[in-house]
Amino acid sequence: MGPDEFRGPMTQSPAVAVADQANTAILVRDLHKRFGETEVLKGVSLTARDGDVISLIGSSGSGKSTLLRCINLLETPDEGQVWVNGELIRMGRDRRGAAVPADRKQVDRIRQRLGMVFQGFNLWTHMTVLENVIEAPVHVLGVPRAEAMDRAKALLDKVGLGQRQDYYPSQLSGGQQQRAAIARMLAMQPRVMLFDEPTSALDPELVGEVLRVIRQLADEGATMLIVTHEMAFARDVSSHVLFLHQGRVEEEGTPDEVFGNPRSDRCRQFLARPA
Amino acid sequence: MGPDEFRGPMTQSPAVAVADQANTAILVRDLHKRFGETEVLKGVSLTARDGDVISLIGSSGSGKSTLLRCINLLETPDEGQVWVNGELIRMGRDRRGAAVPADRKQVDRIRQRLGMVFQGFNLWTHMTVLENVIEAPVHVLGVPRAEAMDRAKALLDKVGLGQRQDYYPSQLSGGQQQRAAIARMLAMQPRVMLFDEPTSALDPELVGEVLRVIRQLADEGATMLIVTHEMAFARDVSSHVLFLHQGRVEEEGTPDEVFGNPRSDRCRQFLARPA
Amino acid sequence: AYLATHRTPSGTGAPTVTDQGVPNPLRVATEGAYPPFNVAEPDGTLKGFEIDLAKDLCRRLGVKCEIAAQAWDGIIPGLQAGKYDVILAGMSVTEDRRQAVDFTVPYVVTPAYFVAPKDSPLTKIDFGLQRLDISNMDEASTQAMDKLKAALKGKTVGVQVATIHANFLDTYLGDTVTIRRYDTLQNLSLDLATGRVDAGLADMTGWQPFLEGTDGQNAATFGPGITGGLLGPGIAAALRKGDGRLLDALNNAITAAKEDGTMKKLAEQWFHFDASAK
Amino acid sequence: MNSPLVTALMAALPQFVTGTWLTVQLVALSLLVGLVLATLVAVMRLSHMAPLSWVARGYIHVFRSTPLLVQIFLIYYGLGQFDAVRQSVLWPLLREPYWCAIIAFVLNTGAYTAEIMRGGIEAVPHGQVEAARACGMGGGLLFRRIILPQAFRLALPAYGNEIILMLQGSALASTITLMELTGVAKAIAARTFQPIEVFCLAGAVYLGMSFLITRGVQLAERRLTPVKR
Amino acid sequence: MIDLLGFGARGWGLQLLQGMGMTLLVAVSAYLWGLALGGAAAALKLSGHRGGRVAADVYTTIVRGVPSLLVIYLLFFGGNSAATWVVSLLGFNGPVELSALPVGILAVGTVSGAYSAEVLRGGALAVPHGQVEAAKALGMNRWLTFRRVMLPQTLRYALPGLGNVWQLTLKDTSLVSVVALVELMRVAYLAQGATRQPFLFFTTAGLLYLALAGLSGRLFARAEGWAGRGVRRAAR
Ligand SMILES: Nc1ncnc2c1ncn2[C@@H]1O[C@H](COP(=O)(O)OP(=O)(O)OP(=O)(O)O)[C@@H](O)[C@H]1O
Ligand SMILES: Nc1ncnc2c1ncn2[C@@H]1O[C@H](COP(=O)(O)OP(=O)(O)OP(=O)(O)O)[C@@H](O)[C@H]1O
Ligand SMILES: [Mg+2]
Ligand SMILES: [Mg+2]
Repeated sequence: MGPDEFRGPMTQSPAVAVADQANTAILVRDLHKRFGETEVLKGVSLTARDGDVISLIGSSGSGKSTLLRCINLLETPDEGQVWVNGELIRMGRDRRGAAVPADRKQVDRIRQRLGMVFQGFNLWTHMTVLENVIEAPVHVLGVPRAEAMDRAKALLDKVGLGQRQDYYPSQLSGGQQQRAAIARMLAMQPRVMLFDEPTSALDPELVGEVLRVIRQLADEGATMLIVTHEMAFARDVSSHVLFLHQGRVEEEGTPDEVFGNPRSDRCRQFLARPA
Repeated sequence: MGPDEFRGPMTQSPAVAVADQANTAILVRDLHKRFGETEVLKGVSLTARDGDVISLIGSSGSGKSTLLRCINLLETPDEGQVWVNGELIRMGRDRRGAAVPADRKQVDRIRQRLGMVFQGFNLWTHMTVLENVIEAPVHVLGVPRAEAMDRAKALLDKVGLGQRQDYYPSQLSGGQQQRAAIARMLAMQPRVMLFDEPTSALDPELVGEVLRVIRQLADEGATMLIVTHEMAFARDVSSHVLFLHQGRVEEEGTPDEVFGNPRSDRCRQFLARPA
Repeated sequence: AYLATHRTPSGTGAPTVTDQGVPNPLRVATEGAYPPFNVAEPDGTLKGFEIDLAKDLCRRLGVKCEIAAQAWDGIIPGLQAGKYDVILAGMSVTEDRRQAVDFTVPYVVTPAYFVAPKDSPLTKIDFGLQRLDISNMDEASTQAMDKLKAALKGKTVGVQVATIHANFLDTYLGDTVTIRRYDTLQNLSLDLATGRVDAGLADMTGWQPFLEGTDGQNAATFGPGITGGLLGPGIAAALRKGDGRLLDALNNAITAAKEDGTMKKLAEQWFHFDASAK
Repeated sequence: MNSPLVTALMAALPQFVTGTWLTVQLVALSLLVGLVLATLVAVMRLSHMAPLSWVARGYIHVFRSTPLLVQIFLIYYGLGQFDAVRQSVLWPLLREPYWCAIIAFVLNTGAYTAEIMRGGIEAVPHGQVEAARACGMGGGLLFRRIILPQAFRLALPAYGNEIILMLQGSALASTITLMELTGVAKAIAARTFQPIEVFCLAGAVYLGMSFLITRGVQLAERRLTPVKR
Repeated sequence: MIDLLGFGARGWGLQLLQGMGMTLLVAVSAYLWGLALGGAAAALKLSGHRGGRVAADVYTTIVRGVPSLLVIYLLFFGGNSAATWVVSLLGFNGPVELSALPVGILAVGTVSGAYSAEVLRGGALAVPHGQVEAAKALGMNRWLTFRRVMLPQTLRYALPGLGNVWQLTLKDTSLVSVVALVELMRVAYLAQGATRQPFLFFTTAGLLYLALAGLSGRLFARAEGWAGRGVRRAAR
């Protein structure tokens, strides 16, 4: 997409129309990201309103994780804009011309409202599960320790880790780590949540649990972006589905639209396989 | 299970009947594994004949990964026996009374015939994808470098990573890492393969690919043990299914038996959820 | 309770200066590990020839003495930094050192001697001469020097690093012997005993403790006692440059000590022979 | 330029050069042998065979916690005290200050480096090792191909320290009559009694060498870091 | 001969103990000061800030590059001159003498810090990137991320190297003898000079260092155990 095409698609997109509306949780506009020579995101736009649950599907390497990571600035987008709760994340350039966040404080502040569950979990290895969960509430939000503790325990019970709260991450099974990571994020009570394959290590039973939790959160008005490979899950959980292909949004719509009646060939082919 | 019950279930199990048969790829007998106080495996037995594809299902934390890791001695079982290709892995005790392999050489030798794909991939971070794949064939099996290279490239093409062969693991997406890990294992051409959730980071399309590869390998006589959370995949791929629950084999049989008509309550409950 | 007697700021109050320009108390630095010139006692006090000398000089100057031990490496920088006023530390006068400090008249001068194991053929040679003054090379001296060169040819000779004796070896025997430089005379003595060096060169006051001790029973001096020339006028006290009035006062005191026999008495007491400069 | 000092320094220049060369020799040789020794000791230290581990621990403890000066002194002067040593076949070697210095330095750097290597080895994520074991790699192969490269990378900054420390430590060779750079500088300083100036000059040479070392280590770090995670 | 080590009139025991006390005092203070300095330098080196990085590089390169003795000379004698000069500006004259102990500590610590900096930097680089990302994603700012995640994990990787630096500092204290502080090595030197028993006293000094190092080694092993909590060891 050349620079002159920039205005074209953007003004047509529903994203811009709601850019300033109060209930836009996340707005991404024409995001580009390169790693060296290869352009991984080639102009991605998306809008998530409060209470939306958006599933990102797409083949491996299509840029789903990169997109999530760009939204909370773990990767710096080369071009494009990210709004969170109507607030634009200001970008600047460093001396070598690479894009960098202009205001670290702003980024830190925004990240407090943006939860993320990583594909690789990234639990802190020097802390027990419980410590992992109370860490950010206590030190970032300033929640009193005792209170954070109570809430953490409740959360851990909810994800079935009540028994494991004093284990170190290295002593947990894959699924237990994933659940701990989810609990850690939920403990921050973020308004917007980014999930990178939150059920990849979970058995069907637990997937059902997570599904329930996500629905409940959505009902309470939280906004979620979920990268997933489980089409059934995506269909069940989401209000919107985005199909990413080679760094572009190839298809987007309600689950029924995307799964029931995909317009693009690539998407149809992708979904044709047995899920 | 007390020690006096030991003989009972074992002699009835089909495992023992075939213990000495030449075509038994893996035979596990009454395996126990404790981490500190908690007993994670409470006497697991299983038999895999040449060409068998056995799926291990079960809820998170039920001990599936631990079982696989015990088979190639990455965890040392506290009790029980493991035969690989009719060869018993000899165990001894160290001075503190903990179980240890009696003969490290034997373990190394057996591991050469036993491939494993880890839940966390564990690609070597200081090598490119290609280097990861040729490493063991060249240095363990003594395959000439050029030959290993050709085979590696073919394998990487097969899993769709031909383009990425000179990337370092840290530059890969989750699914790409998983595929690289699969290629790395396949490059050793092991007779027996242990897969720990080999499709957790893969999209449905790629899951289909992996399914095809596994079927082909099984046809060629390879034996596979696959831990998976994808019931559809398990049903499609396996000749046998084991349902693990709290460190015990709760149910076992052909996919049709286990999925179609589970006998135990726990298994029925586990499968009841939408897959 | 440090071994070094620190100047305690709370002690005597501000130092004063006497009419002759001598600071009171007079702060003296010594090394503390060079017997019998100066050596530390287990109780932290210092003793030795130079300690007694310093006390005597201070008495003559009518000031109090503060003697402190200071590691050799920092001894001249410390003087220059004003941490003390004078060094009495077995320091030989050399031209090089004159660049950095002023010296009083020498108070000790002893000839330099070679030492070798008693069973070494070196100790059997007759050089036909007791003293060799290199500033005055007559025929006998020249002959003795040639004999020395011939005897030592190809041998390994040890010497303390950066001393007048090292200078002597460099100048006169540099191309005939292999020179090993030791940071202390004591280490040289050890290697004489193990046979790593064939001979060593130092002055008699330096050899004294070794030859008198058990380790030195198998060693002996040989050849003439060497003096003069670049071996310098002897051992003297060092002062900061330009401290003229103190220099004069100390020179007078040292001369007085020589004249009334104190110097000789002290030398005989500590060195067991009269090493005092005349 | 005030002349006496300058002339003295100029006159000493050849000595400086030979001194520097001797320093380079001592350091390079000791580091090379020391690295091999250290790798061995680190492996012993982590070995599950108790006697091996204890020998390694003992060695590391003794050589890491006593001053290098004492080590050199005891190896050179101390060993020479024993008749048995003087009669032994090793005496031609131990007689020479050069080899005594090398022995002392190797033993010293071996102990420090072993500890650094241990840190590196322990920092290699366990999954990396398990993946190798699962391929049937064991023993030397696993160590050489997987653990060592990663451990070395992790230990490199600390090892850079050790190289520089060895350079500094080599100064102590002058106590056993080896006239390396510091020995030369001390000799000249003691003669001229301008220690600051002379040591500044020697310092500059040391600084130059350390700079090269730091640069070398930086380069190696960059070479061995595939990409930032 | 042993009575030379005793506490009697001929014995150097008390002196040796006092020297050991001085060694310990200087070493501990210098090490802590060095850790602070080294931590700051390592942080600067890893920061994106160019000026800071260069400053830290200059510090570690120069201080590690020149012999420690020289650093101490410069800080002590240079420090005296500087202080004299400053005081003369204020209208007083006469040489000013800085107290030897703080200057000695400062000097040894400055050297120690340069080495700590490299070890800490290495440790920080060994921390997996994901650990920091998780902290960022939870809205931790840099300081918090540093304090709660980087620091504990950096220590885990850096402790063996920091142990080395401690040993080094312990022995570097012997350099303060040039500023007339009497530490263990200096006592040993004086004693052997007085008694002509170098082996006795150097061996004793060595053993005393060994004892100090043994004690501190325990502490470091404890610290490593603490810092390594949650670490999984690979099977064999
Ligand atoms: N090193 C350890 N120390 C203590 N407990 C451990 C350790 N490793 C695993 N466990 C416990 O053992 C149990 C089984 O773990 P395992 O990894 O085998 O589960 P799993 O069946 O693979 O689960 P998942 O599907 O979540 O990967 C878990 O409850 C886990 O907490
Ligand atoms: N640091 C990097 N350097 C170079 N290329 C990178 C880097 N990180 C990611 N990539 C490439 O970017 C592409 C997109 O990666 P991303 O992780 O976003 O994929 P994904 O859609 O999440 O895939 P998956 O479903 O497999 O996790 C991949 O092809 C990957 O190789
Ligand atoms: Mg991804
Ligand atoms: Mg698992």
